[in-house]
Amino acid sequence: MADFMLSAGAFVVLMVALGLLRVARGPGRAERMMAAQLLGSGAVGALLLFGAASGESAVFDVALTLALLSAFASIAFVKFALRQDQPANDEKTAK
Amino acid sequence: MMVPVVSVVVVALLLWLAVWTVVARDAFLAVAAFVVYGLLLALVWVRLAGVDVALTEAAIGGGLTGALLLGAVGRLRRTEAATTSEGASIATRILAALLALSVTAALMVAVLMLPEPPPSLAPMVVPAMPATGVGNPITGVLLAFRALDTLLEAIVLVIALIGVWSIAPDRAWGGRPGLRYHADPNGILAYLARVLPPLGIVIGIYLFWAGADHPGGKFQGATILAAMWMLVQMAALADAPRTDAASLRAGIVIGPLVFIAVGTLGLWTGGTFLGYPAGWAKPLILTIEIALLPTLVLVLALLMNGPPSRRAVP
Amino acid sequence: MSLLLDIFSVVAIVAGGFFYLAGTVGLLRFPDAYTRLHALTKADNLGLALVVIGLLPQVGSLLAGLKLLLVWLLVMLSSAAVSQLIARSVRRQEPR
Amino acid sequence: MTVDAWTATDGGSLLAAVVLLPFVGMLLGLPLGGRWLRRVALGMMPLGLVLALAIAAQWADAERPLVYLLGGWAPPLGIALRADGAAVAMLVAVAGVVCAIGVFARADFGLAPGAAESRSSFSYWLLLLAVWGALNLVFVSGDLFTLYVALELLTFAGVPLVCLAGTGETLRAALRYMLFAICGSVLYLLGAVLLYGGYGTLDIPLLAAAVRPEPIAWISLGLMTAGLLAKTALFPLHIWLPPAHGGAPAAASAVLSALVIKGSWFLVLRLWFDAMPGIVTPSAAQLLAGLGAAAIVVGSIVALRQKRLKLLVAYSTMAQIGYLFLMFPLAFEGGKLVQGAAMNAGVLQAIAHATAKAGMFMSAGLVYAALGHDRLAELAGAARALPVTLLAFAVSGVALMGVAPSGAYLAKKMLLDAASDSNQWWWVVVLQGGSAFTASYVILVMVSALRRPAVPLTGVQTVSKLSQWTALALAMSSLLLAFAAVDANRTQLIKNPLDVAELGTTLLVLLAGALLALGLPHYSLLSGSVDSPIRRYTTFPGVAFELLDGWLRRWTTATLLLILLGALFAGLMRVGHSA
Amino acid sequence: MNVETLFALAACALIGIGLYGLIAQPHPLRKLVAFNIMGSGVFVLFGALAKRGASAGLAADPVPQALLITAIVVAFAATAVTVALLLRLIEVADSASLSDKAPQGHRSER
Repeated sequence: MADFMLSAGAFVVLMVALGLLRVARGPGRAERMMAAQLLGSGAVGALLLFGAASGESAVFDVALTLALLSAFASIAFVKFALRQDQPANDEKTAK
Repeated sequence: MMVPVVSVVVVALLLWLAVWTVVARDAFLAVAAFVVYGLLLALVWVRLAGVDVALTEAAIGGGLTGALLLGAVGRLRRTEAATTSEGASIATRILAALLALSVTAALMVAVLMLPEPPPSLAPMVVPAMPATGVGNPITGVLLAFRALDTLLEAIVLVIALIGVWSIAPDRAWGGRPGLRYHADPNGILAYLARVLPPLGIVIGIYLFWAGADHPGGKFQGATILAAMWMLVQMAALADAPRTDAASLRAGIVIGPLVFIAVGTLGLWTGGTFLGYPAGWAKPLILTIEIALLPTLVLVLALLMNGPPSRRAVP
Repeated sequence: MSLLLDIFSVVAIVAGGFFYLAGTVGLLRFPDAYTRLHALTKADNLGLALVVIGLLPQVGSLLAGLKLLLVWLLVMLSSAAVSQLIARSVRRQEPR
Repeated sequence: MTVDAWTATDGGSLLAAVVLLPFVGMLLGLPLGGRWLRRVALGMMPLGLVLALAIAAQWADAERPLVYLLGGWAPPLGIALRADGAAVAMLVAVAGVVCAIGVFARADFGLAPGAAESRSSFSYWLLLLAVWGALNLVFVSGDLFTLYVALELLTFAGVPLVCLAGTGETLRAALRYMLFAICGSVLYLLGAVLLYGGYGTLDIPLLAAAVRPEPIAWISLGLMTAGLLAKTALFPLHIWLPPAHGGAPAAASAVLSALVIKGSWFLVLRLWFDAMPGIVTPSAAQLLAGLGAAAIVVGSIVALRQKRLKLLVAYSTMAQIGYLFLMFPLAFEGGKLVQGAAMNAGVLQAIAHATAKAGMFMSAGLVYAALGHDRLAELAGAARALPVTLLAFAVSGVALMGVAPSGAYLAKKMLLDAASDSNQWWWVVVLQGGSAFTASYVILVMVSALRRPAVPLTGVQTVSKLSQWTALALAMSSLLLAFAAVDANRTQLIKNPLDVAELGTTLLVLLAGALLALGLPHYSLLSGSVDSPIRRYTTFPGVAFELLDGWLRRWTTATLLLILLGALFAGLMRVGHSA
Repeated sequence: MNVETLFALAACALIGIGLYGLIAQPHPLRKLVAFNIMGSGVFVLFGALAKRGASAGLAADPVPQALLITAIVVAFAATAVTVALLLRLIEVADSASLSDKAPQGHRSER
């Protein structure tokens, strides 16, 4: 069972890697912003599989942290990366 | 022992992202790749049996550093084209690549020549653990055997914060740091910033609490709490605090001060500085950790916020 | 009993893997940002959900099971919101 | 040695106290803020000096290094603090210099009663305390990782001092310093990591016992040395130093130049003499000192070409850093690096430089504050307007030149002895030449300041008397350092300065310095003119060195050289051991 | 070859990649990202060494792992200070160039 979960984890990582090709190719910024999301669901799934394979439930904590922080990174992407493109909204005013 | 295919895939991905980060066309692409790279590192640490490190890396390397760099990249568009013209010549690039390659080669030789059996302090840590009263060996190292390093680390963070504050414009001294964010109070971001933080706070405190006996601890917990605070700020649900607020400043220094006080207590009760009297190790370690938590949360978040930039309103 | 559970897990995880595959294929092949976003969020989340369901019988403790569910909840919550934010920002850029 | 190295000694807790005292001051000062902050900082200074003196007394009693095991955990698991002679000397000297700088900075970074807290005052006092604590930690720590943290502390505290003025120029200097310094730190950390992988410990005495001449040791030492040299700004890695030290406020420049660079320099000392004395080879030491010699030549000549006093002093710091590395090839006995007279001379040199250079930057800052500029060509009349300040500058210069009885003089004597004992005549040339170079820029400044102004100086601002006398006191302490440092078996080294041979040497040095000062600068000292047929030839080397300096201080050049130097050090050690 | 050797060798490559970026990339932010890559290479190397040191019933040597946590936090602090300096430089001088010849910008209002 552990071997199966490990290989399933490897498969998911591979899928993430392929997905990153799109992120690399772009063409727009939106594709790049998907990167953190892709990792959010992909790497988290892989981590869960690794954790279950090794029987170390602390790895689930890593998955939790990753899920939370990848959400945070995604929001930072949306918030900061587009700022100079759209001065109307989400823009700094006071200095 | 065969290398599992997982590790090979992870390594290949890691190296590809690193190259991409370094050679990417513009800074935004580089930073985007770096954020992914940081999140991926968490996988590496799990493969290396470093769950504690994985937690730290996922939280700091991927989350906080990524957001910090993204925030910077959004503000330097104009300067980017100007510096590209100062780029290194082809000859320099080739020279740099050759040097980097030779450094890599030399390091690889060193790695392959590492002694067998590998030196390790694990056999010394295990028998010493009962004296510390905690179950997680890494917490034991951080708060008993090498407590000085942890104390200094908290001080490093405070000094870094002083450094960041010190470059503020004079007129903004004492004011709030960073940008004032605007967002729709009923928008999705605000919704997320209301839903995620309660979960995040529970997870952060859980990690902090688990740290005594299981992987986790104050750094990981504090990073998550700091990230949640930043999220609330980004959604404009709360503003950054004033940097001249007495309570804020007290919170910044409480951790290291309590740490030093507990250390001195050890000296006073006949032991040595940072020594814990027999039987008191665990409660004292907990005291230190609890005191360090506000310091770490505040400093990590304030480091993200940057120098005071808005005039203090009297 | 344990064999049955194992079979259940394998089936769920394989199905999860399939959805990850579908998400990636969609991300690579779909024509514009909206459809790619659609492939990524929907398929990958389903993949994760199936993986979580598959793993539930395999973890020993209640706490670990709770953590699995929490991970799923978190990812769903954030990806739903973030994909919206991304889609909006794409739309805002478009008219120009 | 190994067992003995871990037995805790009496008075060891003083070591923990001397490290933590400045940090406690910083942590208390931060929430207090405002005027209280300065009071706390100034209050900590005499306390720290007393602590350092108490450690010195304990050390003298014990006649062996003081050792303290934190938490009672012995290395390799725990961390030990150690203070040997070099550490004790540095602790006392730094405490003294910090006290003086504190007195000096009272005027610049004070707050009027009732005034609101100001950014520069808040930052300055906290960062000064942080630098002090970090340095104390560097001196007494015996663990390579703790030393890494100490180095980072020093960098994070030093960089913001550079840009206290907040101008674009200083921010750029600070950013450059920061980026280059973190490159250095990461190389140092890499070396420490490799050493742990090879020997399973980060404790310096344990490492010294375990380390063997093999690739891991060579590579780590090469990387760590290069990283530390980047932080010390030894030629050709001085990319960040001149703009950083030249642009900061005087009280901050004094900290940066006199104190901050000594931290990474001291760490090179620790690595070479304590951690791996059997690994380093004479050829690697020759390279290190060769860089030092190059620093003296390039730094001094470019200093002579400067148009501003503070930049001149900054380049002279670059030259003086070179001096600190001259002792390495002179400390070999039987192919091994030995802690003896040469190392003591190096430490003495560092202390002499710390006191004199702090005094020099203070006087330069006072000149700037009084005249509103520090352009060398327009200094005429300054000596009359600010006699004490210019006297302080002159005394600092004389002390740095190595005229009896200054600390630099004694250090130079010891090094000359070692050089002639080991038949390395070329270092005699470098040592004497270095004095001449130092003499040249001191003469340049003094002659400029002593000239009668064409129009009488007006609008001279009054500067704090206390600050002026502090600068002079620091300079005097450097000049009289030999008396404090000399012990019974070296009294014969100090000769009467009016002795014929001594006087002859001094005059020769001054003459050579005067010639350099006449030939190289931008304008003629005699006529004040910028262009004359002869000057075209004499200034040529100056222009060439300026161009060289500019090229070396480009980012790509500096980083490439950083890596090359690391490789070179590792390679030389490899070659030395196979021969 | 085992997992830890694989990761140790990959770490050496990461250090080289970061080093190249640090030298060749002109923009300070790019240098900073490269520094972070190089730093993480050093961290992974240390982690691989820790894994090598697994013994006494522990899956890895805990001392390097504890040091790593400290080092990661210190690297974050370095990044934060550098970013702050860079943004302030852009604000004051309207340029991010590190060269001496770059425009000096107006004096900061005090």
